[in-house]
Amino acid sequence: MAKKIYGSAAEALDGLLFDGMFIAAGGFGLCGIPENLISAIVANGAKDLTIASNNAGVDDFGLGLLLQTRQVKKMLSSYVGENDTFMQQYLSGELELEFNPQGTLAERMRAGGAGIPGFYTKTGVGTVIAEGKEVKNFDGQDYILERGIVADLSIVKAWKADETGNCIFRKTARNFNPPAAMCGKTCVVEVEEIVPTGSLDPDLIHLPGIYVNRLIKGDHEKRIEQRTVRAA
Amino acid sequence: MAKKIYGSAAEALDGLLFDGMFIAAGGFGLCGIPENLISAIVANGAKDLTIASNNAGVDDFGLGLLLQTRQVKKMLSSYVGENDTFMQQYLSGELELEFNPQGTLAERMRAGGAGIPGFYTKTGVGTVIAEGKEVKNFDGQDYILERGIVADLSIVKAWKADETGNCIFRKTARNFNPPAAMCGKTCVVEVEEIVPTGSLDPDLIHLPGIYVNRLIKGDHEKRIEQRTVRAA
Amino acid sequence: MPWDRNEMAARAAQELQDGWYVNLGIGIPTLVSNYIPDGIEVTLQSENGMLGMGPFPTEDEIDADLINAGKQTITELPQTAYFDSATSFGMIRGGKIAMAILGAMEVAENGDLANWMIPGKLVKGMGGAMDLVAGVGRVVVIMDHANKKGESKLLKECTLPLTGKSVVDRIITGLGVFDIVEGGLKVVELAPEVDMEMVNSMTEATLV
Amino acid sequence: MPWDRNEMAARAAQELQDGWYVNLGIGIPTLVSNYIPDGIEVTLQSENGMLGMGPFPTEDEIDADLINAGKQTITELPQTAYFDSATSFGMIRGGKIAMAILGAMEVAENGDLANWMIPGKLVKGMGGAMDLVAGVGRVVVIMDHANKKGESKLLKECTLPLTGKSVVDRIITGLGVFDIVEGGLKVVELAPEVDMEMVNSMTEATLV
Repeated sequence: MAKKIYGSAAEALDGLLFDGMFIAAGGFGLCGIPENLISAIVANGAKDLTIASNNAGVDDFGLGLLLQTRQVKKMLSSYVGENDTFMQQYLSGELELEFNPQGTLAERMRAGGAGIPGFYTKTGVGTVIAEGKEVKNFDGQDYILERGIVADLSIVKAWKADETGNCIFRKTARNFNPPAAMCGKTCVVEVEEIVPTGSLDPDLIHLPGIYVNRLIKGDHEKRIEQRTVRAA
Repeated sequence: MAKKIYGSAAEALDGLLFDGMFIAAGGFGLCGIPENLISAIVANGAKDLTIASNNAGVDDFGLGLLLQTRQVKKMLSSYVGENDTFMQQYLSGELELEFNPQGTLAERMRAGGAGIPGFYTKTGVGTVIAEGKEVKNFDGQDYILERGIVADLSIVKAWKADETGNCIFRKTARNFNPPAAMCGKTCVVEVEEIVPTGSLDPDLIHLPGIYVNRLIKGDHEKRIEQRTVRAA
Repeated sequence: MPWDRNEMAARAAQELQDGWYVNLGIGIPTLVSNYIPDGIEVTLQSENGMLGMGPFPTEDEIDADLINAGKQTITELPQTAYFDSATSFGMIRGGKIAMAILGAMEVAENGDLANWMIPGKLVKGMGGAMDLVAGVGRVVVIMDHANKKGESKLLKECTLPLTGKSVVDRIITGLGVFDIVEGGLKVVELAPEVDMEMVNSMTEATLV
Repeated sequence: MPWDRNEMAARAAQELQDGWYVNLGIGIPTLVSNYIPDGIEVTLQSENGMLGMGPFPTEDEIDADLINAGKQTITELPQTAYFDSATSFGMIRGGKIAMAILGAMEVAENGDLANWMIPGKLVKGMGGAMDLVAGVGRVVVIMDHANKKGESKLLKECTLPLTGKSVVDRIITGLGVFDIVEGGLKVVELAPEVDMEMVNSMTEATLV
């Protein structure tokens, strides 16, 4: 069978990157982000990227690295409050930003991956988010039309995968990763461990291998953004 | 905490059934159907029911039991080929039938449960399914508008649940059960085993307890429709 | 004497009902979990993909894969379930969350809410707030009655970009509890030693 | 000599490419899995919620919770993954399935397909067929060239209610292999001892 496992992030992205492309990335804050694939895109240098990701990382980690190198033309995000580089580039007009409510962004990815080009939602009705969007009334209530997202490439972080690409995630590191994976024409996944096919319970696969085109084992720093503790 | 566990299917449905109501049912063929809840609806006698379910059971099992008692006014289904009672009532005009493509039916349930009143799909464009539905062109291709389903009641079969209603399913008995559960204003689930809260892995919950209002342990015949075997 | 932050949170906790699934925003709303009444069990949703959010971890328990929507490290509970972001906002938009308790910059007397953006200043984004106010069963706002300049945050009309239109059900401020009703705000309860004269003088919104 | 059912299935198996995810319909398409060429591995989807469909079970292996879309008992494989029906049709509509191989009652020269309903006779329903033909990457039909009355099933226009409009890419009948192209059907390959005269006489659709 055609092998999905690649030796490195650079190899896994070989032939997939081009200037002006549209990338969907998993992760929430710095939790469950595809660290290795982001670094490989930095190294590759592809530019004018449009990236759909809930957040834009922090200045020196996550997608922030691609902002530092000015490889990003536009972000689709719900919250970018943790990133000063982002703010500077946005306020100076270097970087475009399309705010998407968090649930709308997740659903747009899921819809695009599921062959749904548009769906109606209450979220954002009567706000700036509704501007320029079709409004339709269902059963007496207004909804706005949001579009499904189909990305050229999805970059995703999972916990474990088998050799056929069946993936499982761990705790809240799942977040946007499955919808991001679904909406890519091609999807590359980095995991902490690749296990032999047959060792994952088939009832407990979070992302079936059909969504995974290429797979690498990565090394993950897993930086923590807000270390909050209670007394032991 | 408000208890979700009830002693019997009849108790779990107490106060929830009324004539003319809309019920969404999980199951595919006879696999993963809420046998105990169906029997309790038969015993209750509520009539003029509209039921969204992929299939209509067989003559003497599953939803076929509710057809025998003439409690059903209308079915939303994708395939009813296994049920002669159904055919007789349909051809005689006693029973209404709205055919939904299987994926459209599943997505309508999922959408209704997710606050999405309408979505666009390629499925059925140019066929009888598209009649009377809005057509919209996205990126050069036609799609039809399908509506989210919100049911008065969902009846669902899971494999195991904990005391807070977190559910897991087994193999292909999962099928329509999660989307059916999501689209009900109230959802009642029958399981083969109720396990103590904390004994299911939180990463591996198929249906979070928030979707489950009432829960019973049932007895399940699990009849097989097409017993196909190979030589050992 | 007007309520302080903790007293506001304690009052908001009285809004909770046994068995509810609830989403608490960042800031004062987070404090609500410290005041949940005896006999009431609620399950906290974190919109990044979790039901059954537990307390902050001890140093030993910290796990980079387990954070809340404010990106803080947290813990899980026996009833915890994890899911992806599309599923999470499916349950939010679908009305499965009984109540959200949120902070706000402004609330208008018709229930309009503004809490995500100040034009010309730094723009962080709405995160999940627009989905929450559009989708959950009941929206309760906890906020100071006035801003730092002493101006009422309960307005006839919001001046800031909206998070949602006609979405707030109840407001809890240091002065009391106010419901959005036909024609304006109705006083439900006043904090100790707060009288209507004080409320009238500090409120721009119509009181009915 | 025209191909028989098994030869048609064997010919259809030549359409498969290594690593593909494929959906096989009920009837002759199911036989395709017996003829998958050496060196080609495909993963079979069953639209009721499974990737990695295995063979029929032995008597000991029968499990009521494990059936295919034809409601037959089946088995799982090491790479199997289960999911719900909404997810299953998400991957179908989303174009993740490379190919569907389906039976048909009629195919028109523009790729219209009819395989779910005969008005006035028993009506069983389309099941997942409309979603499959609308969503998968490539649709291959296997069917007899003519119906029981000897009438061509490859038509200028379908007479039965459609399953999908302009959805078929290739047709495999007992007589050969036909592609839907601009203006009609193109003969790709003929079965042994079948000539164009025979095809012409048995085909209503325009051959180009």
